[in-house]
Amino acid sequence: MTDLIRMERVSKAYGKVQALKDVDFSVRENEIVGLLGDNGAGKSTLIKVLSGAVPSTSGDIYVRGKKVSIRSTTDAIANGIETIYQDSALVTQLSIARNLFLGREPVKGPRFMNRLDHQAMDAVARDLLKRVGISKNIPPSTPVGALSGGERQAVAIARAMYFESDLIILDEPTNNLGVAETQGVLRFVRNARKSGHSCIFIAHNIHHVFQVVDRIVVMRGGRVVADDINPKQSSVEDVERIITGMSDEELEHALGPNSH
Amino acid sequence: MTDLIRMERVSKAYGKVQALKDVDFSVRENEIVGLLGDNGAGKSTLIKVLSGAVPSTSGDIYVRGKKVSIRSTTDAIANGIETIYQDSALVTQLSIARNLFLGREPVKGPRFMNRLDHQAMDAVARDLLKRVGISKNIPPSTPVGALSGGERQAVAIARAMYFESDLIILDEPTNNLGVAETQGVLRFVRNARKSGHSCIFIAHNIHHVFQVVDRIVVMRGGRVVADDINPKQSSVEDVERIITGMSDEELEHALGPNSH
Amino acid sequence: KTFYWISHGTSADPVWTYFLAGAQQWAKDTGNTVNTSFHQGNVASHQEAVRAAIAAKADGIVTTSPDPGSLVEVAKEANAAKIPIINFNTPDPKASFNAYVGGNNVVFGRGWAQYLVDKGLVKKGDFVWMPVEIPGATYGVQEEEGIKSVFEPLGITYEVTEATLDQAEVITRMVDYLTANRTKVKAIIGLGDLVTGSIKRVFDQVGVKPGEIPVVGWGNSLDTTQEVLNGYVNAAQWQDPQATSYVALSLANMAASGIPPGFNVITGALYEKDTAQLYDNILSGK
Amino acid sequence: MENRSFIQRFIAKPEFGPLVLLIVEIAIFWSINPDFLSPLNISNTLSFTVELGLIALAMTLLMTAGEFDLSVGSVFGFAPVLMWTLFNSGITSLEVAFLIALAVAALIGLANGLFVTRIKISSFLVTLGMLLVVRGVALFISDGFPQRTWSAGQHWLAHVLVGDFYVGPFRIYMSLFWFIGFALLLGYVLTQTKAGNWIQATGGNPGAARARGVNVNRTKVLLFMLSATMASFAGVISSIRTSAANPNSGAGYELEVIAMVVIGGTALMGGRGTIIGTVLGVFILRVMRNGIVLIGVPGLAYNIFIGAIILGMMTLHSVLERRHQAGT
Amino acid sequence: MENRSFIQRFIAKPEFGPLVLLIVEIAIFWSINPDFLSPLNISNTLSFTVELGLIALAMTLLMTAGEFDLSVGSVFGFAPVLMWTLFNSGITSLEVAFLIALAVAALIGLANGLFVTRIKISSFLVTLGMLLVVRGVALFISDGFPQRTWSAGQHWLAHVLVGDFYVGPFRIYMSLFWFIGFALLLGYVLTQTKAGNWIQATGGNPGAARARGVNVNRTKVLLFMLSATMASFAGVISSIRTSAANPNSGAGYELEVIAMVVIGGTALMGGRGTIIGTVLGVFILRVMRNGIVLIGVPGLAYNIFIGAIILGMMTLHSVLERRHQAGT
Ligand SMILES: Nc1ncnc2c1ncn2[C@@H]1O[C@H](COP(=O)(O)OP(=O)(O)OP(=O)(O)O)[C@@H](O)[C@H]1O
Ligand SMILES: Nc1ncnc2c1ncn2[C@@H]1O[C@H](COP(=O)(O)OP(=O)(O)OP(=O)(O)O)[C@@H](O)[C@H]1O
Ligand SMILES: [Mg+2]
Ligand SMILES: [Mg+2]
Repeated sequence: MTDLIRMERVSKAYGKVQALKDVDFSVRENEIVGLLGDNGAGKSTLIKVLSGAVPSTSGDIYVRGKKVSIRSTTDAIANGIETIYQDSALVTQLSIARNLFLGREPVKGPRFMNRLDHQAMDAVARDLLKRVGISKNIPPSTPVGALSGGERQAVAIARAMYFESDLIILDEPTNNLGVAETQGVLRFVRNARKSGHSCIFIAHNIHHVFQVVDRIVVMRGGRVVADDINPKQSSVEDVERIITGMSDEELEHALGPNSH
Repeated sequence: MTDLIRMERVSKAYGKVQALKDVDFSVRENEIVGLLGDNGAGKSTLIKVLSGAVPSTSGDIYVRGKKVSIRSTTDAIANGIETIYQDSALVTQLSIARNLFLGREPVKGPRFMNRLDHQAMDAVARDLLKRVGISKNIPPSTPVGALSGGERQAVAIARAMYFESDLIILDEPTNNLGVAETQGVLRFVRNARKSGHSCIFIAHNIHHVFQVVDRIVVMRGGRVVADDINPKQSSVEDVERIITGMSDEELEHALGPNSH
Repeated sequence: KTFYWISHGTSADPVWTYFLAGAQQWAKDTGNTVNTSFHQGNVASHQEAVRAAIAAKADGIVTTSPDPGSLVEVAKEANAAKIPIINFNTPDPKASFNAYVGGNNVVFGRGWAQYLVDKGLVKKGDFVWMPVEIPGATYGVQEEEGIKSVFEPLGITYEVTEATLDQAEVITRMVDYLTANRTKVKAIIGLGDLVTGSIKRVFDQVGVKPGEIPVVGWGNSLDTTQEVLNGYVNAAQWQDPQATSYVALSLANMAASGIPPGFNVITGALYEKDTAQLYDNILSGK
Repeated sequence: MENRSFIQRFIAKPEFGPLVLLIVEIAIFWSINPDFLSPLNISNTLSFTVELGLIALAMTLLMTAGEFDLSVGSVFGFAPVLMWTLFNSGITSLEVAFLIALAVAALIGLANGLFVTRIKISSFLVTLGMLLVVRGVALFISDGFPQRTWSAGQHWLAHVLVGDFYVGPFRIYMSLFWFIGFALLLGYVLTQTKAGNWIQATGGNPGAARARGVNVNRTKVLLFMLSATMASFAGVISSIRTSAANPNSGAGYELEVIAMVVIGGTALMGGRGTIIGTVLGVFILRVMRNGIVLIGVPGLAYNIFIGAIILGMMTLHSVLERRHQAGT
Repeated sequence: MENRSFIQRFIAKPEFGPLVLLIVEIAIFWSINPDFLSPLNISNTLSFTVELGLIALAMTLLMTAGEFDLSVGSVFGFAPVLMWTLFNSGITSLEVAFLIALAVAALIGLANGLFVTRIKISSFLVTLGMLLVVRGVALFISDGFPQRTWSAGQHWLAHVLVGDFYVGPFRIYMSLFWFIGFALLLGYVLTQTKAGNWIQATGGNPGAARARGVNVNRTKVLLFMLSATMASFAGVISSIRTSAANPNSGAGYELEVIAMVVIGGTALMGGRGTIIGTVLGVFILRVMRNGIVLIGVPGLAYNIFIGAIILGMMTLHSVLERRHQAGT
């Protein structure tokens, strides 16, 4: 299997904060990678570099073996990389349909008229909402501001689904979600693989990660500290230990009921 | 054991949305109650009523058996109820110390001078940050805007800890938190009980809830559907089933790997 | 009867308060209704007001001219509606007004310049400072025209500066200018009432003694009459503001009763220390 | 939420509040002075209305994108001065002078936009600075003297821009058609096009818009250019209609225009805008100014009424809004 | 982050940018015209500076709490008109008239505050409406006539408010001490007191502040009252100093005052404010106006320079800010 994405020796500094230090990271075709790590480990920064939201300080990115330069969100999208941000970046004043297509609106009629194809947008939106598991009948013209947190997350996910990117990046998509909504997201990730996409899945809930990913990569302090953990052969506790960088006893101690 | 807080037949409607329907809910002294439910179940609304953030439409609230009227945050605080909101409500422009004491600032010197006691504030803040598990040496004059998500949560928790309220309400305090930070929060909850406080703990991560609570209450569609689940005698799966209101087979199906 | 009194002036410009007082006095004396409005030099809103008066079937309109030529059209409309329309304060011969009452700013400007020259207060090569509230407003522009016709052939230079309509700001800006150019300025012409009326306060602040720098300009305010009496201002122009309004409304009333006015009324006088007391009395209501 | 009748849906629209206000206002003025609805007065009100209205239309888009422009009033005064100076001094033909005036205004807008997006200064300060610069330049090039515009009367440009004709008893100016045309065009752009979606997203959540590949900066710059160009266009129309190009005209228009847009229901902070609302807002304020003169409010009390009515109307607006929110 | 030297910490302060601007500005004017730093000119500049400065101080707190007030200019004009009308017509003594003027201004501020907090109209519209109402009332009660203030010269109130004396060659007005006093007081309130903490929290995150028991509405209302009262106080001082109570004075001050506050480093959207910055901002703008005249810029080009300098300074400001942010 070839690597869909390969990042080599990528570093990123925010002023004096070194958020990424010589990171090597890759995603194969048709693979779901779980990216774990504690707060501030650099997960979001890594995927921001990949999705063009922030420029890396140094390092190379290859897509299907070809070196590419990702300087902006548009570059990333052109390379088939779609991102769902942690703070699901929707415009609350706009309708669901308009949010779904923001930046890539379908246009109908003569080109200079620049006219939105509302019908097509609504139809697709209605269909997508059903597919991501929103059973309530929410009209696509509803402003996103009127949705619950879970529903908003679903809209963001529907967007990635529709544009059928090669690589879909989900940064903590299950935060704030209830049991049913979480299952909807996990189902979506599985479906994505089934239909040939790759995914990077970031979540603090390791149980969720274990349910869907093929491989787990762990970051700590801006470095990749483990990059080939097979969830079928490891336990949640093992992975927690790697994430926090504690020895067995330390972890035991930290998890103990009355430690102070 | 007497009830510290008892809510009877509390209802709340937002316009046409009935967020709470005749809810009975109580917390005993020295007890940690886990409040679970899917998105929109009404958990946040219930605790907003309790903490004075929104008025209930009908129903009564008793504190230590005495009927009280909670019309504002100030009322709730006066009754010993302290809340840490879902979107941890801090003022990003203000320093850690100023946020900790916001609304109840210590004053020194003659009263009309209204002068903040910076020294006391800094000392307490420094101590608290250590106690909630922030090991990095962050000066209390750092603006909250410069902190990571986990650190912000810790500040909010430190605040509840310091003011030693009878009842501490935590609305999804572990969202966005990594393994180590989550352990910090869980440890804090355990400590709170040890020192005689009661807690309401809301979280979507049922594993976290199971680790600390004495009793689990489940809400669905604005009603309490189960209110005396003992985490020692139930499984995570049982509770999930109650939360979603699905039968065993339905849940199986929803969790199954390739369901659509 | 209902008359509309429409001014392009600023309600806060002191001189306009005297014009307004004349109109109010006339309304009281005759028992007619006078609707008044100020348009701060805004031509569009001024035109709109005249048309509103026509639409309201006024018995007569008295109006200033915010800009030469700007009321040609609306005057025709008033004529067509058979509503008498009298022009006051600022003339515009191009428009078909029934009559004009007031002074002539170009003549006033020429008069000030000529006064300075005749009294030997300025000579070739001298520099004259001409502060004005709002540069570009008609009164200042027309006055400048008159001044230019005297100074240019004599080789006397001048500069117009903005003082604004705000009393404190007027003083500040004039003080700043005078501080910087004290040696250069040989005479001052105050192109408006507010700037001329501020001369005393400016001189006091900068430390200029009364009479040290000759000043001429508008004199329709108590500040200025006092300044003339105390020697800060050499000569000031009187415009008969109350009388102008009063007479203009009288003409409109007369025309409304079917007696067409066949004449213009020209007002104005340049006064010095000896006659200033008269105007001071008028303005302080004595 | 979906089974509401047509009337309910209509009431829930953000434009409902301003519409009620306008109707109430007209009813009151009319009951006091029936001449208020005379053809002459209506023609009159319409003529001046459209000039401020044109600026308000462009400002609606700009404010929807989260910025505003205080320099429109001085561009309104500057553009005709420039155009007539060029023409009167014989440098160019009137057509070329007209195009130059529009082009220079577009450059002013470009400068505003670049300061705001590149150097990241708040649009309040940028356009306040620009207001002073442009007003100063207008005074400087004209030496304070208003420019003559006599010769325009017979020029075809004058006919196209402000020519008037009678429809029955109503005197209609061409500029009214420009206003209607631009209202339709910009209303279409805002609600029906991809560009409109970008504008709303830019004001609503610039970060999110940028992340989706929307060129937020370019959108803002173009809207600053639109607003300045429109102000210049309105200024030229006004100068021909009033036969005066005075460097001081347009002073204070910026606040009035912003008030029109906000009264119409466009959010002061961006993200939500409505052209229909702005058209209503334009009429609300202009009708008010006209009505107050017509019913004979004393000249000196004029401002009291304008101010009190703005406050009163916003209170009504806010009450209507709240009632509507409580109902959903 | 903690081991930085004193200089580094100084550079990182938000007041560093404005301070550099002020120094650069003074250096430039002084090098062009050494009279710029003459005692006479310094005394002159200080006298008017403090009047606008007083309003800017109050506005700093209000803007920190997330609101602003466009009506200060008209209150500045209205209060002295009211006071002198009462006094000149013999209704009350000067002291009582002075207190009434302050009290009425406080009521105006109260009205602003209640409209903003209770009816939830944006402060832009509320205070714009109030601007017009107050200005209109000032014109109406005075009939447009400026009030005489000659008789004040010898009154003890006049001495306390604006009495002047010489310190060496410098002519110092009492009002300077009022300015210094209020700057110290409000600076203390904003940074050292519980009230200051509430003000910053109100502007930074009203929801969070409310949840902690901070009375956000009362905080805003009180600050609106402070700002109106201070405008009225400044207006009275100005009227005594200039011996004129003109109903139109103060027009346009609102924009200048807001510009002062923003240039000083207070956030336009609230949450962050600095009194030291505002004092610097006040001087930056007033020194600029004075310096431009002094170095002999042509009269009609005055506004061009003011505008261009505002733009230039904000650019410099923004560059300084960015450099500092990159360094942490
Ligand atoms: N814009 C920024 N400016 C300065 N520092 C930043 C910025 N964004 C992130 N950082 C810092 O970079 C480091 C990595 O942050 P990052 O957001 O990548 O962590 P993360 O692994 O996504 O954490 P979390 O689980 O909390 O989302 C942190 O120390 C953070 O404080
Ligand atoms: N301010 C509001 N206005 C109108 N409806 C509201 C408001 N706040 C909450 N609701 C509605 O009330 C219901 C209960 O909301 P609540 O926030 O209590 O749910 P929750 O259990 O906390 O969900 P989550 O797990 O997503 O936080 C939802 O249907 C929600 O849409
Ligand atoms: Mg992250
Ligand atoms: Mg909730």
